[in-house]
Amino acid sequence: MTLQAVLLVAAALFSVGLYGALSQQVIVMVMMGLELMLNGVILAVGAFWWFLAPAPDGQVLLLIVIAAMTVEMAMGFAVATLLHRSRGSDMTDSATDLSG
Amino acid sequence: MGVTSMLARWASKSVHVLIVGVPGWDESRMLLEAELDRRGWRVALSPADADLLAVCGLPGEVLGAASDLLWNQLPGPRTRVSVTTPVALSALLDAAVAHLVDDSWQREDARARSRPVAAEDPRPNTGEHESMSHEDMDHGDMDHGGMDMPTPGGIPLAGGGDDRDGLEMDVLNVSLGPVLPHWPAGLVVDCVLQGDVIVSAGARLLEAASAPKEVSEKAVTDVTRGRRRIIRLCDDASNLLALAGWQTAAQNARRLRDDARRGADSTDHAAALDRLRRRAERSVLLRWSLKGISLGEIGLGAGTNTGTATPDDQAAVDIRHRLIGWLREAAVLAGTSSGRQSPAAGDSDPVREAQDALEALPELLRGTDLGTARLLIAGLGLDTAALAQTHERTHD
Amino acid sequence: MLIDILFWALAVVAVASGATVFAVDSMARATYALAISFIAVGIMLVIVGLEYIGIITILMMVMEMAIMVVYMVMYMGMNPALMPMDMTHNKRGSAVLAVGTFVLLAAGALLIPWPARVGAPAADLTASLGHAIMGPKMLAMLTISPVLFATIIAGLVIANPRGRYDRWGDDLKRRPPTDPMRGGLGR
Amino acid sequence: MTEPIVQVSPAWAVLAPLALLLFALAGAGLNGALVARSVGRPFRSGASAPLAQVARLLRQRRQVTVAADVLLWRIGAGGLVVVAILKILVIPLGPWTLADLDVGVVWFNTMDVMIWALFWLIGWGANSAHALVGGYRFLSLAVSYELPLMFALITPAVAARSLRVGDVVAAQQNLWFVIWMPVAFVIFCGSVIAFSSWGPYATAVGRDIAGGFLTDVSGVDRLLILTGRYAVLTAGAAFAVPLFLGGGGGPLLPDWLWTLGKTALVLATFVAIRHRVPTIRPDRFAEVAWIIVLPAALLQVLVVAIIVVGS
Repeated sequence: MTLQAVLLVAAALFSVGLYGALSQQVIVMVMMGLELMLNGVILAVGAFWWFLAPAPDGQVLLLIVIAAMTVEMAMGFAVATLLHRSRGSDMTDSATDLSG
Repeated sequence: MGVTSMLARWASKSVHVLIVGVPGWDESRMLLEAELDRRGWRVALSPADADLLAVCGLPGEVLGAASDLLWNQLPGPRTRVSVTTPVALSALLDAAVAHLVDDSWQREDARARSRPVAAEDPRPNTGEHESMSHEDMDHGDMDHGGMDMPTPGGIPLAGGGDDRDGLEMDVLNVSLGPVLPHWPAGLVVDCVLQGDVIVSAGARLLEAASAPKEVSEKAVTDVTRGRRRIIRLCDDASNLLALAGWQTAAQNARRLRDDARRGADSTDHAAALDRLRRRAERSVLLRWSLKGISLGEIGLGAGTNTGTATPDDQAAVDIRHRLIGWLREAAVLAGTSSGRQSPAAGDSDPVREAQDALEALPELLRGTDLGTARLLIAGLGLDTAALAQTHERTHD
Repeated sequence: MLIDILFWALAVVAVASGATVFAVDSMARATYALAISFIAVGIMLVIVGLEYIGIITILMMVMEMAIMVVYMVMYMGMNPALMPMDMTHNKRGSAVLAVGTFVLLAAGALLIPWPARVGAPAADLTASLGHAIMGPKMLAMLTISPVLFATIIAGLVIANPRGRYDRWGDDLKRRPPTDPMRGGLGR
Repeated sequence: MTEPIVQVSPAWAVLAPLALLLFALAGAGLNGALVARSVGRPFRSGASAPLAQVARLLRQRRQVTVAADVLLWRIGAGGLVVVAILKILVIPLGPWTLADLDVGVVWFNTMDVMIWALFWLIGWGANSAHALVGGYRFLSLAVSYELPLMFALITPAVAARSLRVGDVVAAQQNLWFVIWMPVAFVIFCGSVIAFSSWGPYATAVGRDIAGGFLTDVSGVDRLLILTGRYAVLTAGAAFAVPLFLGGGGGPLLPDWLWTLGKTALVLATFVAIRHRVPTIRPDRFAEVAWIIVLPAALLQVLVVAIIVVGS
């Protein structure tokens, strides 16, 4: 188990998540993609921490990533609910009129 | 061989019984329940948990078909009995046990239905055993969101509809009954559900093939009308307590019911009923969990006849107060010597009352969740026997 | 050696179940596939010595997926649990981008000459994390907590259609408030 | 006479599930006896009821419903026992423990979150209305009990200044935590009953929805789920001992016997509660949990933290 190996796995997770986040139409599925990307990030940060600089600070960074995930989820659910309520749909495409 | 027969012997010590109640045959059901308690057998909550299907009474065509469908859902080893007379009930159950432990027969039975149960069912339902009455699956205003919809596995896809929070949610058509624990015999409530919230409901009654012989006068000669009223009240109270999740109290009410059927000493009996009522009155948790569950105006019509119901109208329709009212009335009846019939039962028309309740049911259930709905139905104390009589009248 | 086998097994599980998320039709399976991916990553973190973070990741994510699945079932509209159907757009472009990202990241991971390890892990990592949070890194945590609190409030505001005027009446004097469901405190 | 906790060889791990299942069986026996008494049958006949039930379910064929998600269903059914076993890994039996993790308390918490998933999966897998309602009812209850439970678990850890279960036991040498953190203890016990879907919190398997997520399970699956519920309840009872009841501490008897005795006592209390009180409806409990129980748990942590810092 080397740093490179762990980073490869993390990159794979990140890419799969990216594919999901880009290709899915339903907002909850997009959130799943984002979660998977963050999953890769967590793994990568953990690997950097262990193989490069195992100081306590790195762990704090991980905690922050996890906190960011919960915020993302909570807001995602809230927005999904709002979209579903106002349009009876939660397709990301149908929310494009929100832009510009 | 030794191991399997030992397993079978052990297994037969506690048989789980699914009871199919038939309107008008409550007496048979109570008889069976008392016998089950005596043997230490258990009442199954669903067909998947049952070894023995006991049909209490002679079901009509639709109810008969429903119980056949249930029979298919018993996992096996399985056996079925029909309880119609109090005579030889014990022997009947003994024979059922013998049948259950008969490995060769059970193996034969299993082979005969080696195909999955679902495949035998010509019109697969949405998977729940409650919706056994397929005949009426697509009647009236309930459609499955268009007939052109694809139906994977024979299951129509759910349609949508706004829920009470203004979110569009899938709706599901589910029939509650006719066989559920603590459920009025023969009643079917066809519900449209969003989650566990009932959007709309329709109630109907599946009939018996015939009423029990001579049940009106002779077969129960030693059971006076007052006593029959006590039995009914205890039965209703027991069901309501069980649905409120208070098993010890429910069991207590059921034993008092069986005591009344056996003709226990009335003063002791009245005291015991009174103790149960006080216990129900004192329970803070029961008060809290039943609070605000009320029969509304429907309850007023039916509820004013509960004899000693509290004068306060608001309180009379609250199901907790109804429960306490039932127990109080039962205690009063038991106290005033069992010979006399209750004044309430005398001047009210149970048939009319039950009919009103059945008609009011859909409105009552709209917007409630399943748990509350069950409590409300139990709180109505629906007398399906009386309803069955009206059906007979109209048929004549 | 044993650690290596365990790591690669977990890596395969994590990536495979991650890919499963977007391959299966069932919403329940997709969500719990993601949960498994998180569990695998959590165990990998435990392997690299991050016991607390690893287990917390598993805890948080299983809980989150248990809730997620409710939303999935609620909001997917059609019912892909029973009906295979395509709810995607721009699959090709997404795939190209994802592969490109992977190649880039993988190249970076393999080609960058990573520096040697600096310092050694503390004897009790959990305790050291606690000291860090309560000491030098306190500011970070102090920032996170109002953010989380703001999230709760914002989430409720966005998702809840009913304000206090709906509940308590126009002059806020209605007692008890009208709610679609009764609460447990007699209000 | 508490001795320092030592980690024993993993070979002993075989015994742990065995002990857990024995306790679960004893709990089921007690429950059977109580049920028997309530229908007026002899106590003894009820105590053997679990054995009859095991035999019955072993004989029974498993039934599969239409379009069931069998994979997820089986995972849910089998997972409960596994989770219970993983839970007891960190519980010291007197001076011995199988895995004295740095983060034992969090470990226990993680395992009980697994139960969220498992119960929901059982409800989902059957593809039937009542079962699914049961699964959702459990989730809505879980959202209410989980946060108070987390703080109740953290309270002893704060007092012991460690998440290691061994340290928590050691910190109770002089005074059991139950005495000066009673609120946390009560919340913990309530949550254990809730996550086992037991007693007043058993709405997910309620009679009003024909057995909830148990509606459609039969045969071995049902056996596994019922065993799992008892096992999870037992594991919860066992965890109360090192956390609040001084672990193996006690006069005269050896430590391990004290642990077992205390576990049995807590478990018996849990079982006895079962049918004695009406159901606590999850929809109503939510408000109580968030407005009363959670602040109470937070206050308890605060009080304990102040005492610990002050001393």
